[in-house]
Amino acid sequence: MAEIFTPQVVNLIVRGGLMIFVLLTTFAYLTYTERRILSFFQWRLGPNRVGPQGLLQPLADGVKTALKQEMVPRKADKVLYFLAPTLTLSASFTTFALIPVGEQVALSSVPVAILFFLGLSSMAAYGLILAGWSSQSKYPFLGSLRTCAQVISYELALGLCLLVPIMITGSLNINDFGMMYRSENWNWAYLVVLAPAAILFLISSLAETGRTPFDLPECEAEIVAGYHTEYSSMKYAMFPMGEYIAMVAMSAMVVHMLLGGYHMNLGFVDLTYWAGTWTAGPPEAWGWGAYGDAISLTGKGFSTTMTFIVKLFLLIFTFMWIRATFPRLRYDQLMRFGWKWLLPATLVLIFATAILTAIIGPVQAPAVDSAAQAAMEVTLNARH
Amino acid sequence: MIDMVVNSVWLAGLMFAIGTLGVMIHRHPVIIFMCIELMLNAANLALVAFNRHHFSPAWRTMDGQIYAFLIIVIAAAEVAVGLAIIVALFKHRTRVDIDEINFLKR
Amino acid sequence: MFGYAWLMIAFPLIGAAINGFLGKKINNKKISGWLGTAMLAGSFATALAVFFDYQSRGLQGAERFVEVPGWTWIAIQGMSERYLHIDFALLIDPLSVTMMLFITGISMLIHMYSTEYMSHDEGLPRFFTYLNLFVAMMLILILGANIPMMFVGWEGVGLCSYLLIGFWYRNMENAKCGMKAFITNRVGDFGILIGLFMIFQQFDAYFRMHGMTEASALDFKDILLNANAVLSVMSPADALFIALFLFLGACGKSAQFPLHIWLPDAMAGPTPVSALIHAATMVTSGVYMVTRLNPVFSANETSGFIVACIGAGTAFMAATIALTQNDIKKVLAYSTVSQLGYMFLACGVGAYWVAIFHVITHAFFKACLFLGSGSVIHGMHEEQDTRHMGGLAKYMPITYWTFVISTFAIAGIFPLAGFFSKDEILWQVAIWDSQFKGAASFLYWLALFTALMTAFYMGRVTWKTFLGKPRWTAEFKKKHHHPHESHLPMTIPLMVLATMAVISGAILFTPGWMTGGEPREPLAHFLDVSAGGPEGLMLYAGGTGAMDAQIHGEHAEPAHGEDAGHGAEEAQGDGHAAHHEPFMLLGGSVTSTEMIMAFGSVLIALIMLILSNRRYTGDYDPKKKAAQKAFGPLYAFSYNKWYIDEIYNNILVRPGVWLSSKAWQIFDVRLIDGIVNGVAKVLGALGELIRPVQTGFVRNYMLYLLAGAVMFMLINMWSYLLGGAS
Amino acid sequence: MDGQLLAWWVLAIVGSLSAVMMVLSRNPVHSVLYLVANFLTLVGIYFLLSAPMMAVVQFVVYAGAIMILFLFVVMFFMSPEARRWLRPEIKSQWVFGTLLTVMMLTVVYISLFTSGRVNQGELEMGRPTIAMAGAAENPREELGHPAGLGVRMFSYHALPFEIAGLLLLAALLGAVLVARDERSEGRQHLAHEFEKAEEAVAEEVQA
Repeated sequence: MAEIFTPQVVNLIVRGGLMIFVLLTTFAYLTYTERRILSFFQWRLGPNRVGPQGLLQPLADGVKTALKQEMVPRKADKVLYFLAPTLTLSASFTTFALIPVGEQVALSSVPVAILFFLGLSSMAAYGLILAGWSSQSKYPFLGSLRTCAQVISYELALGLCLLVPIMITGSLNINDFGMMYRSENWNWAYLVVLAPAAILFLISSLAETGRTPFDLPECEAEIVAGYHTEYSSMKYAMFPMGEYIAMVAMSAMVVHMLLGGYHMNLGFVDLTYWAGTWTAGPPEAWGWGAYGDAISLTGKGFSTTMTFIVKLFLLIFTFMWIRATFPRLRYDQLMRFGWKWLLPATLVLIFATAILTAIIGPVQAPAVDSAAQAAMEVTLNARH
Repeated sequence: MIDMVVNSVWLAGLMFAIGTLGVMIHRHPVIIFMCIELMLNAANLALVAFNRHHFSPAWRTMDGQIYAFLIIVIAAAEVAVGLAIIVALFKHRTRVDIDEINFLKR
Repeated sequence: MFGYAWLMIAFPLIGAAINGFLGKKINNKKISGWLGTAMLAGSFATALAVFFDYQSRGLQGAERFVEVPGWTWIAIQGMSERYLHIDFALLIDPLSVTMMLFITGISMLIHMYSTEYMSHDEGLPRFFTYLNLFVAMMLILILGANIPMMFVGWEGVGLCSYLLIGFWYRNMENAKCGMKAFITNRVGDFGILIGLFMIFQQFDAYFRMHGMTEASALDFKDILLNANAVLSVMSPADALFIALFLFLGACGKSAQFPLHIWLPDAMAGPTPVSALIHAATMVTSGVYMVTRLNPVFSANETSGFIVACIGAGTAFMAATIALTQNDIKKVLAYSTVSQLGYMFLACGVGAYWVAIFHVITHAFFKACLFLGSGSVIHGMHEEQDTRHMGGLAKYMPITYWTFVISTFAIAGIFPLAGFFSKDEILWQVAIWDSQFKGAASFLYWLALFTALMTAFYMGRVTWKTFLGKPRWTAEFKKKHHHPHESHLPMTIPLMVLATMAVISGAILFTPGWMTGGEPREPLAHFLDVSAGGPEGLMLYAGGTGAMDAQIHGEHAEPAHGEDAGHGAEEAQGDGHAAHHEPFMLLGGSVTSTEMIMAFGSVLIALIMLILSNRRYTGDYDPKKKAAQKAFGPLYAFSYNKWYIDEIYNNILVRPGVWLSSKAWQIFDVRLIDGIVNGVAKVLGALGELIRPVQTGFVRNYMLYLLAGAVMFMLINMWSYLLGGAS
Repeated sequence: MDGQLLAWWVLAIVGSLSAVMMVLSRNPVHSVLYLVANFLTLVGIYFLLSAPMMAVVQFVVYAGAIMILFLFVVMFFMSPEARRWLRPEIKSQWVFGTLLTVMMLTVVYISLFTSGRVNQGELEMGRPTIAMAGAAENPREELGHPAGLGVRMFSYHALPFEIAGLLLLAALLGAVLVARDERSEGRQHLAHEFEKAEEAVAEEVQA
């Protein structure tokens, strides 16, 4: 049994645990942040009672939700009823495993990460649909039907937007998007297609995660609370949890697409590794041995991660800003927008990208193949 | 590792048989459709396994996987049309039973 | 090198495309017409540029064949290492340059004429589409670098001719005339195809045998460069058959004796078409083809003699018919047939450049005559019968004078173009040195007699139309009072062509008795390699020295001929003076003989013109039917065109119709329909038998499907296991 | 037995069971989910067979897109009364179907078994294993590498690829045409045809 817990496996477990912890905390404080920001926008105070400036509010909310009475509808399809929130949450968490947050700071390096990303976002949709159906009640059912149609419609635009950086870098690996922003590869002409692609991606990710102005699956005025009307207690909390984490994941994707990922290339100067120069040396120097790789938030890893997190929060703030600003769409407007405007626009973008890459050429990063090769080795070597 | 490849072909055969059985005995057109999908996937599995079996440094073939991709494309097209037909049927008859779609005979 | 020569073909094609696809959209006859004309002007300008370019380069010997590469057209991998490779390429050589110059020039003039002539016709854009397409096809025919390309052009002009003859297709008669032309030409195509196949077979075999992997048996350049060598080893019978089959094709296209019947009927088309296609250009493509492949015809004296006989015979026959026709265009049509006969006569006696010379001069004066007749028809409001004309000279002076000039030219009056070319043909016949020398003198007298008749019937039609008392129909008088002269776009081409009919002959050739020494023959020099017969080909076969040795024998010094052009001059010049021993009139020298013969023919022509003038002016009245009474059966024989149409009808057409109807009744109705219906019946019965299997339940079908699949698998496994066991 | 093979067996057993359950399940929604489970195990098996691209496509296209469509359609028409008309299958169909399926499986397995025996020596002797295949100089030459697959797809298999694209377009248009709204004219016409057919059937039944 001992050989199962090789350094790599321990490394993965530790990193995974760390990620789950960080994400849960992030979720908790994102709810708090969102409430504060919304109240700021709406000229009111927001939660400010529990702890200094209400900072302990998420903790209190968590305890309250966990201790609430759990109610299950009698006619519900029990298995699916329990399965649905789990599916949503785990899909969201897994999504994050694919996204690198700093150089060498990632849970995995899958050569086809972007496709996995898309697949997982539709896996999350299963959860929402099944939640509505398994409740065997009218409003959740309608909510889940809406979710289903909405997710199918906007997933297309989502995937097509991602094609733009894929075409530029020639890789399906998110890590390689960073290569695009290295100063030796960067070309300002990329912005011509990357910026609209990222904005369209942002719009469709709003729809994909069901956030305002596309939060029709849980439209209070029409269908009470949509697919999670019949849910309560912790099982209910898992839905917003999944939604928030999906939002973070989508924001991270936009950061990778448009905002330079974990790089800090300002065009004339590349500040990517500026912080790494003064932090401590490599993890091995700390005496942790091979296990030290588990927390490699040092050197390059530290500075790049910090860069990434700053950009990420900028994006998340944008999400919240949009929620505070825009009214909700009508359902037919949503469909018309998705099919008749968003999808054609992304197709045009792809043509433009093809022309652009034909003119100035795609990124010729030697690392593109080596990263893919590393990932291949993981999948291939594991067999022996 | 040869075990896994050969076993995959056996598994493909089994899945295909299960799908066939489903097509035979079900009345709900959507389920029949799903069984056909299962059969297609069994074929895909066999193709991928064969590709893995025949791949060698001398002959770096990926044809099996490419055929599998094309099968997926065809399956997608089939699903789009098939489900559209079923939806159209649903709109006209409250009950959907594969045995009731026999205008040609009548 | 001459890459821009493609423009020549591109211009009319573009014009055809624009008029064909957008003609209805444009919906403006002026634009359509002048667009077509402008395209031809561009084409003509390109042709001039090619000509001057070609001249200025001073190419010699084999270099005079310039292939302009296009693109690969057909590439077939054969069984052996050699394979068929045909390019879509142009061949710029003296012959094609000569042809393209007058084709584009005359086409341009006729396009210009048509803008006015067709201005009242609804289908004007269609007309210009066909006309432009025709010119493009004609240029492909003459410029094509290989046999398939020439064939494309050959069929293309045939198609355009068909389309234009039946231009007014709503009239059943016109459509029938188009079909007649098309079908008659198919007979000729059968001949030319076999001839071309035989050429390919013979030359390809030779190239294979000698390992000439680069040479192509379809390429004119390769064929001509190796023609002497190949023909020297070819069996005489093969050479004869190749020549005769090719000549059959030429007969079809150029309206020679067995296949001449379509040309007079082709006058159903608009008059500019008759001028362009059925007088000036397309009908001469037969002469072009014979000249292009002249080594094949020169190889065997028998074939040359047959060509000459057919040519002279056709010339005579057509002239006799033309004597009695009343339709102005019919007369001109038979006159065309007759003149084409002259050209073939020249080809037959091996004087290819003279044939081309006559092609050119004839193109000018015959185009002028046709356009003049068109102008008359236009002025007389669609009246074509000369019996109802007369006295038009007063109302249509320009048409009258150009018509008269052209008439004099065709009659061979000194110093107009026809005199030079026709007399040179007669002279070449006279001096033809071959085993058929005796018969050739008969041909000479026949041709001379034809020239006599030519002068008479041309005078007849001219005076009948323009002089004498007006014999217009009462209806015409009531409606239009009197004919009117045509507008400038129609008269300018007439004047230009008439000018050319005057000067072109003297420019291109002056016989020896006029210069007082060596004849001046720029055209012959220019055409040396393309139309010089076997001697011309020798210009590049072994260099000038070898050729001189062959011809002069005694003084073979390499230094003698510095350039091939000079050598050619020698060859042609000697052809006149020293080496042939023609019959001598009055025991005089060659020069005086030629002069006397020339004066004789001019005198005859003048007498005939004056005679016809006497006969058809003054108190001439067609109602008296004087000629009919005087000549009786001979008149009827001529008037009914020697009854050839009737003979064909009875011998070929009726049995054909009878046979096809029988074939339809027996094979189609009984056999084929019977089989088809029988199969259907059997299958229907089978279907009734199997019908119960179709339950309509999808799951049942699935079961059948699976059962079938399992059955196949079992069979497969069975054989597999058996195979594995053994 | 190493980890890889163990994982394969787990996936295979789960996959087969979910396939069987899909066929046996009386609730179409459950059937759909069982099929999704089956497809997810296939994703794992593809990874084990060193076809990562195939696995991901299976994941995105089948599990992610096609099955959601199925779920949508099934749910859309799974009214509570639907249970009533979902009759049990006909006995004869069960009997013959099972019989034929078993026959087919037997034939396939016998063929597989014999061919496996025939080729066993070859397999163990000379056929290069993936360990040897893994050592390509260019990673694009690896089995199942997306870039290599792409290159092959757009070069050797360009024509099938184009045809597949055309097929998808045709299917798209066909689906739109077939499932179009009833308000459009063609649909009304079709509805009329259906009605006429049903009337005819009713008359026939009465007679």
